[in-house]
Amino acid sequence: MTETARPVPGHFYLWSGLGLLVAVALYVFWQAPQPNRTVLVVGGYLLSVLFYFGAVRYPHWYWQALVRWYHQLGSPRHFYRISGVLLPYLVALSGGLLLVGLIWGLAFSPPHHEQGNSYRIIYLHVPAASGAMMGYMAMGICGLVSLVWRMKMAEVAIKAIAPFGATLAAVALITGAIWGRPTWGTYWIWDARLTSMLILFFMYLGVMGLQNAIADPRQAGRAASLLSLVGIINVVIVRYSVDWWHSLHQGSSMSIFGAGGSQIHPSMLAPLLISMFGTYFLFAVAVLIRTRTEVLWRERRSRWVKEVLR
Amino acid sequence: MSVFAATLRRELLLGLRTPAEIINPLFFFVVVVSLFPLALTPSPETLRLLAPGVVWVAALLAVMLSLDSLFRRDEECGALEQLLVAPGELYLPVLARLCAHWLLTGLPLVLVAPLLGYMTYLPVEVLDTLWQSLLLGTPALTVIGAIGAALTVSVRRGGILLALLVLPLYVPVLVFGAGSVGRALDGMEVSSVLAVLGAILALAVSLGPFAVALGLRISSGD
Amino acid sequence: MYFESWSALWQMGTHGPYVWSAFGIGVALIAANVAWALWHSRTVRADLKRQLQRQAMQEKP
Amino acid sequence: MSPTTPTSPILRVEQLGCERDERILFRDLAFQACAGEIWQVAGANGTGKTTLLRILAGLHGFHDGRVRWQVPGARHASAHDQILFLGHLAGLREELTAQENLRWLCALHDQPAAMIPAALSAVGLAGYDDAPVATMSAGQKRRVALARLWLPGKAVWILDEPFTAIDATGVEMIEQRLRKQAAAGTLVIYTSHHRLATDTRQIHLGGQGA
Repeated sequence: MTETARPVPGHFYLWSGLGLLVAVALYVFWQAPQPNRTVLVVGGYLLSVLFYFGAVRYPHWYWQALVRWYHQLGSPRHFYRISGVLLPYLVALSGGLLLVGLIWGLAFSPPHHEQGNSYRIIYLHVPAASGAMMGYMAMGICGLVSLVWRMKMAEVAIKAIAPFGATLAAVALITGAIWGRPTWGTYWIWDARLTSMLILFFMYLGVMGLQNAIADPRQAGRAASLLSLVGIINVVIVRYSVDWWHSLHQGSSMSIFGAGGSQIHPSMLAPLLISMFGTYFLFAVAVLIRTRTEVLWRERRSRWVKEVLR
Repeated sequence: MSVFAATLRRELLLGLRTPAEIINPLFFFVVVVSLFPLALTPSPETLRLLAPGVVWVAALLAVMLSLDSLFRRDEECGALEQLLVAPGELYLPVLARLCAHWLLTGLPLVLVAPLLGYMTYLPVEVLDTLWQSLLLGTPALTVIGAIGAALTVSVRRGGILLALLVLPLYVPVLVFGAGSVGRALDGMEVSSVLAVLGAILALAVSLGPFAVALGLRISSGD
Repeated sequence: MYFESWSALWQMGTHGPYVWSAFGIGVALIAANVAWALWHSRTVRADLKRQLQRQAMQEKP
Repeated sequence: MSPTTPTSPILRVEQLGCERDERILFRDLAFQACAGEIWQVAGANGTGKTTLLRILAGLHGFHDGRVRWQVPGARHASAHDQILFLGHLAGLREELTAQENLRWLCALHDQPAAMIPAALSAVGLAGYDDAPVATMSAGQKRRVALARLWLPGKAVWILDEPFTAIDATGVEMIEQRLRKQAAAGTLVIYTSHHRLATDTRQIHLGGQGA
């Protein structure tokens, strides 16, 4: 296996990063009311070229990079070092994106043709809701990793994700309720999305409760891993079941964008996407801070922690 | 004797020697459902409308409350660690234990439910859907709840925690279970909804015991 | 800016109280969460440092 | 599998370490045990004797280092099917009789249920087959659990405080059983403050190391 011994060339990261950017750009334009065909065609071409170089021609680079990241992330010491380098950039990125997205959404984007200005709440509500959802998915994946490979870092990550995810779910619920008052005339309505979010909030509380109830940190971590893995299956089924339940009773639906997401105007969509990405990065910041704290505590007897603290 | 049969036999024996464990959930179920007319109204129209939800929520809580002692007794006397050091997969003994638990606590609920449905003015045609949905739903509730019971077995006073863990996991079963009865009440077809309940049951029975076994191992410190 | 004046931005037609209270509560909650994480990180570091110093003191004599 | 000579170890413990509740129980523990040996795990209270036995039995997974079993005839690397583990809890349900409790344990652990009456009479409980465990004294309960030592099929015995609540004649009887089985090739690892009369190897926990 001489191939795997070859180091990952720097331009591999460049190619992959460019591919990701192009994918995001395509996603944004796809949401536009009349997608610019030229952009789609050129973008698709670029994407396929990148994919060819990245995944078809040199697939072992991807594999190698994955294996390397996995090992570095799995080692508390490497994780602490890498996350320390990454953290300032993430803070700047999330702060910048959130500032731009929220101010743009609050002050610069046009009002909704039916809801007027109250719709501006979605610039916080939607990012919080999707962040809470993604957070639980991330927790479930960490749970799988921790149970299958007994990776300590994944247990720590679950403990770090839960508080922020629960906060985001609470924010989504509160902002949704306040948005409901001018829109439906009541603070609470058993809308499908709000109900799913409420259950997601309870599931976060369950993971945190289990973590706190078990004294041994390793045991608590593994128990939370199993619960979040079971929970991830539940999240999916809850979503379908609540949708079905909602259609059964024909309640009002929280459709901000009208039927189907495609009708939103780009001038409204752009700030929403920006604040969504800002929220994701902020999630990463919060998780990294908590993970670093927990790693220091758990590894307090090792030499590297003593060196870090000196 | 095979592990499955031996475990089933043991659990059934244990259940029959401690009849309170069988009767209490059933009693709870009946009492809770009969509280609703007192709390709301004895009017048949209102009660009929609420009956699917009332009966289902009461059944769900009865199953959940019966689960707290599912593994605790064995944990206290050391039989649980004998189960965990046994050679071979834990799937079969765990499944046998859940089967026995459902036979002793879930099945009586299914059998009594038509009576309670009748007392809450459900039309006789709907009673069929009621017991069918409970027949499919309560075993799923037992299996899903057992995951929570396994994870909290080492936690002292884990009852409230168990509820916090398990109730969100019960949402899909409750929605489709009570929903099927509600649809029957509206005169719509229910076989598709019962099929979904069956799918949830199949998922729970095929994967659930693995999760329960893993939860028990985690609780013992592995 | 879409709004003509700062007061128009503040009032947002009649929806000002809803929008601003939602943003206020939401941002405050998220900020509080991050601040709590930072505070916890600080206390843990301080604790560990103190422990290390105590150990060093014990080893010296 | 290569034939195992009597002297080749069937249990290898390497750099075993465990901490619990912020306290290091033991560290860098290493020993090798062969078939036919009797090992006593000694140490003061709270030095991790029970934890060590639970790790060896595969019940406790949060430890450093490795435990490797090479038991002839074991179906899995964990050697679960060859290990008899008796914890400090008897593992008996009070509502069931001695016979019913043992029958379930036999089914679970691939041991012959037909020999239960003989095993019960061997521990001095002849005629107690159908007595509910709830009606028994602490010593009798322990004897029911120890009756499994008279059932065949296990090459390794891991016993946590087997002599608790047992009277002097009972201790003598169990000692004889341990000696006899060890001579027949069973590896016995037990914790107790009681030292057997025969040649036992010792693991000291707490301070001195292995």
